[in-house]
Amino acid sequence: MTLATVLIVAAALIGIGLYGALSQQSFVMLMMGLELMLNGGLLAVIGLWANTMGGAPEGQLLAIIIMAVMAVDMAIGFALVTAVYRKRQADVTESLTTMKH
Amino acid sequence: MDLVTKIIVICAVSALAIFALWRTGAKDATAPQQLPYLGGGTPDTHAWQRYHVRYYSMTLLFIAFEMEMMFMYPWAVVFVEEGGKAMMEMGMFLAILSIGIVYAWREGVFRWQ
Amino acid sequence: MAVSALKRWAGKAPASVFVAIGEGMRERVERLFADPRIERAATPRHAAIFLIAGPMRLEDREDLRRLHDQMPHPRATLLWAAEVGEALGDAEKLNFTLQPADTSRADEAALDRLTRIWAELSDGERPSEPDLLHDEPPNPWQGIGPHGQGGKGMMGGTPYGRPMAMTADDLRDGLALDPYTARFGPFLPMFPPGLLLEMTLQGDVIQSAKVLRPPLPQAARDDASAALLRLARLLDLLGLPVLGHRARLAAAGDRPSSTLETLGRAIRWSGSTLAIRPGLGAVEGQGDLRTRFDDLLAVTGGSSAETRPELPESAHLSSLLPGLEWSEAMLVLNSFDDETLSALAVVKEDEDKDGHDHEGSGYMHHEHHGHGGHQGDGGHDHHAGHGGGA
Amino acid sequence: MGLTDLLFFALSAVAIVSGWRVFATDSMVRASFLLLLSFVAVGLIIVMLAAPYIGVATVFMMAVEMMVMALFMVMFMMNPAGLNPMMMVHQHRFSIAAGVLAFAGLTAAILFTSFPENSVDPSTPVVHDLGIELLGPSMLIFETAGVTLLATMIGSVILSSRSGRFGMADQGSKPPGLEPDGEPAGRQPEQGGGHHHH
Amino acid sequence: MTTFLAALLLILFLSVGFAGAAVADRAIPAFLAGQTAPSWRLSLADAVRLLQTQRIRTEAPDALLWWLAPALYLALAIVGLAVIPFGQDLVAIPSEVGIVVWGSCEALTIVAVFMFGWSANAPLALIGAYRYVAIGLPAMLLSMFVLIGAALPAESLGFIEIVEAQRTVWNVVRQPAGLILFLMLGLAISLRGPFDYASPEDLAGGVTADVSGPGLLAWKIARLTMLVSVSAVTATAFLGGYLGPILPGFVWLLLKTAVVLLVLIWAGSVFARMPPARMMSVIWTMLLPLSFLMLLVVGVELLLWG
Repeated sequence: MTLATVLIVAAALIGIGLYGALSQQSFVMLMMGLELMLNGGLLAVIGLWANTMGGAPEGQLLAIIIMAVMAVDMAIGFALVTAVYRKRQADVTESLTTMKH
Repeated sequence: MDLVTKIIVICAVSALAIFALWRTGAKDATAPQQLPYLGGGTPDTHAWQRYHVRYYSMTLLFIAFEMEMMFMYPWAVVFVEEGGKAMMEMGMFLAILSIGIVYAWREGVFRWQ
Repeated sequence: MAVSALKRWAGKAPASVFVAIGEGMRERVERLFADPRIERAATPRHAAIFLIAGPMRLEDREDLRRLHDQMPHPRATLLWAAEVGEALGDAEKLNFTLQPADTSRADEAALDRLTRIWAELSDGERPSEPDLLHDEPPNPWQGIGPHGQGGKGMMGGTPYGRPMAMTADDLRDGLALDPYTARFGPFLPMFPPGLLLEMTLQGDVIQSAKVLRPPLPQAARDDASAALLRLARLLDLLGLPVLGHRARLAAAGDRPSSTLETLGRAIRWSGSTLAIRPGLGAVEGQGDLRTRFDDLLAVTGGSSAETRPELPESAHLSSLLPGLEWSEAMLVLNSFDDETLSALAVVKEDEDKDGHDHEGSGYMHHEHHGHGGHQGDGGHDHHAGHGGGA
Repeated sequence: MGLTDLLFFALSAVAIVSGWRVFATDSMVRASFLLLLSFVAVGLIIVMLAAPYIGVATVFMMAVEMMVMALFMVMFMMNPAGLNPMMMVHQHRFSIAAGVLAFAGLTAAILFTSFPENSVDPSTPVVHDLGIELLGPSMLIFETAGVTLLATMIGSVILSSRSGRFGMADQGSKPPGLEPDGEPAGRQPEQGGGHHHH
Repeated sequence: MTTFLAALLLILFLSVGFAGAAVADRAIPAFLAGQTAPSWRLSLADAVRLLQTQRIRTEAPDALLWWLAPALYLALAIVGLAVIPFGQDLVAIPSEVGIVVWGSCEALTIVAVFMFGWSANAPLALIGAYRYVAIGLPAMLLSMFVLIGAALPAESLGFIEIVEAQRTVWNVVRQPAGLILFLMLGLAISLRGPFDYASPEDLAGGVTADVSGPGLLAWKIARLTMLVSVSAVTATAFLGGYLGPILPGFVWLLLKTAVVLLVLIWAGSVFARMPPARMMSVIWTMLLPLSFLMLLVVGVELLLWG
């Protein structure tokens, strides 16, 4: 378990997340892609913190901030999905292109 | 490290035990046995569908509010050491979040939509 | 060796009985289950013995067969003063003549028979009963879609034997999600026996309810005892089976006022009144659920059950239930006395205003109606073709 | 290869495979819980990296977030249980290429960078240090997070609930007039508000 | 060596606690209902009966999640118990973040119950599962606040330190309402009585309505184990855990756990269940502010006399 292997695992998670975020048609699945990318980011941050920062608390704080970003992203994302569904009865990204009536 | 190994061991042992238990009664169920239980009646469609979760706004409020736990655990550890300052800062933090709850309550989020 | 020891152990368990209550048998059956040798199962999945008590209507027989088949093996059936023809195969019958003086002896005979059936079943002496219905899915599905799942496209076909739901409007909220239409009853334990409702749910809020079969008539004899049994049912629904059991014991035996008083105090302390929303299930002349519950509670204080004025003409379950959550609706259903309930649950002929069927063109996803019209919309999603089940 | 490495590789495999399966499974509930499994595996790796608090808290937070995710997935996806298998993707090849490219680029960057070696001492009181940091130097970040969360709470309530201040969102909510029975205040929408279906 | 001893004690605690819970689970309701106490054999006989019954699958169930749900539930109960110390150094999983581990167990329990109700592809089970999530999520929030209140005087998130900090005064004195809130969580997490929103009577058993035989048995076992586990956590966080004179710590913990367990079973049979919507609103608007208040009280007390 060296720093390089941890970071490569994180990179793999980010790659899969990017694929999901780009390819999925529905909002909710798109958000899963985003979450997976943040997951990789979290792992990378903690890996770097544990191996290069000598335990400086800012690294942990950054991890907490990433988690807060996830929470905010989910709450606002789902609220938007609900609002769009209420108007459009659809949850796919294409439906937004006609949003301007 | 130690924690991870032991948790994995506990999960594996319970999964195996439950799986063994679960498999004991496995005999193929016939089609009439598989009908969902409705007291004798029959359904039109599958039960799996776009289920109308009546409390969806509450869950959104919840995931935002729950983030505060992440800050509170480390705070609890240093509370005695930091004393009044810790009290003030967390008081402020919780007060800010409580505004959100009061707002949501006023908007009727805690009723079923 | 080990297997037979296990079987002996299983025989010591109380017999788990799922019961379908017929005409005039509700009170007797409820008192029967005060005995610790038998246990009332909430669903046939938990039961080993299917008890059919009392006369049944012709049209209930198919449902009884379905319930029978839903039980796991080993299983057995006992027909207690039931007349169901050949619908249940050659199930064991126990008949008695309805002499008012004999009831306790007849009940004892039924208990004996149930425990004996369970002993034989757990020993393996009595073979488990085979299915009554044909072993075929409600709809053909094998191998239509590209993955053999029985449907084309996302919402089409009948995957695994059933169609998928399509969107419909909602009573409370602007989100048009999927409705779930099904026939609930006639022998759900929390329903009055015999009541068959076709309900459409979204989430757990009832969107529409239609009475297909009225509840089976029950003999109302002793007013206080009937009130206590009704109270017991409500207590069960409120998550207080212990107090419900005490109310049932009080209904069966003689009632010293001290026992009733302790029971009344326990019920008040349980916070059950707080658990009922004021104004819930209000019917003109009958008060709301809270007043009805308080009236029942007053019986424990010694006052007799009040008689209520006549129901208004318009009161009906199809207008009372929609808009309620499932838990509230079950409380409302169980809060009426038998007479009022049968007046509320009259079968109305053809309320399907625009009964056109989507059978052919159905299961389209983007199928919405304007926002606003609600009440009749349940009819849109009713697929008459699947009513028969198996 | 010791037990630590073995555990690490097993957990990484779980994290990556379940992360990939999220986009390959038909059932939305399974997809959410697979993502949760990926998070749990990452959380356990983080515990092994001498950050027990962050690791366990990741599991704690993500369990509820993925639970909520599952609720919304079932609510808004047609065919939520995948009874009819489906594939709802666009620009598929491009996305695969982008994902692979991102992975390859990042891996190359990792392999060609030399990171400073400064490991965390296992005896460091990490949770305690984090608390001191939160209340001391990073106090502003902490309180800003509070305000951000408040904004999120209010925003999500406004966006998701049906009834705004001026009526039902889906029936074209109109503000009241400036005088009794007058025209609604504010700019008029061109036609009828939100009554358009497709 | 101590780890090995702690693991043995964990198994002993689990078996004794589980057996006691199984008997008490039948005896106390029977006693409250005014019946004679049933024999201890009944619980075992019932288990054997379920073991020999056929397990029925429904139409197109999610077979994997269906058995994983009780397995997860059981594993969470055991992990939750394993972070509890049986003595000063006797803990199966020593962790400096014990209450966060327990919090994760609570959070994942909601997932397990939802999975179980979802998998059957049946309406009553589905409604039960969704209802449980509505109550489980905010109830978990409450328990976390009161546990943080217990962690304040200990200056640590580990259970050993939390117990040691109670040598002067038990946490139940510091935050009496906290104990009550935590007992509510105990009811919710072990699916009983007024907080059993997953398998209520008005849904004919809810999440278990379409489960038969060994499947039902597995669920019941997991549920009772969770009851033991949550009782032990309550005893540790509020009643001084293994602290006590003369007797060894393990016995003290067992006794305190038994008391909490009896209280939970009693409370599960004498309080009425509110409709889920009303309960959700009560938790957010009344109980959550109460838990803030308890935290404030503990904080002020520590500032003044700590």
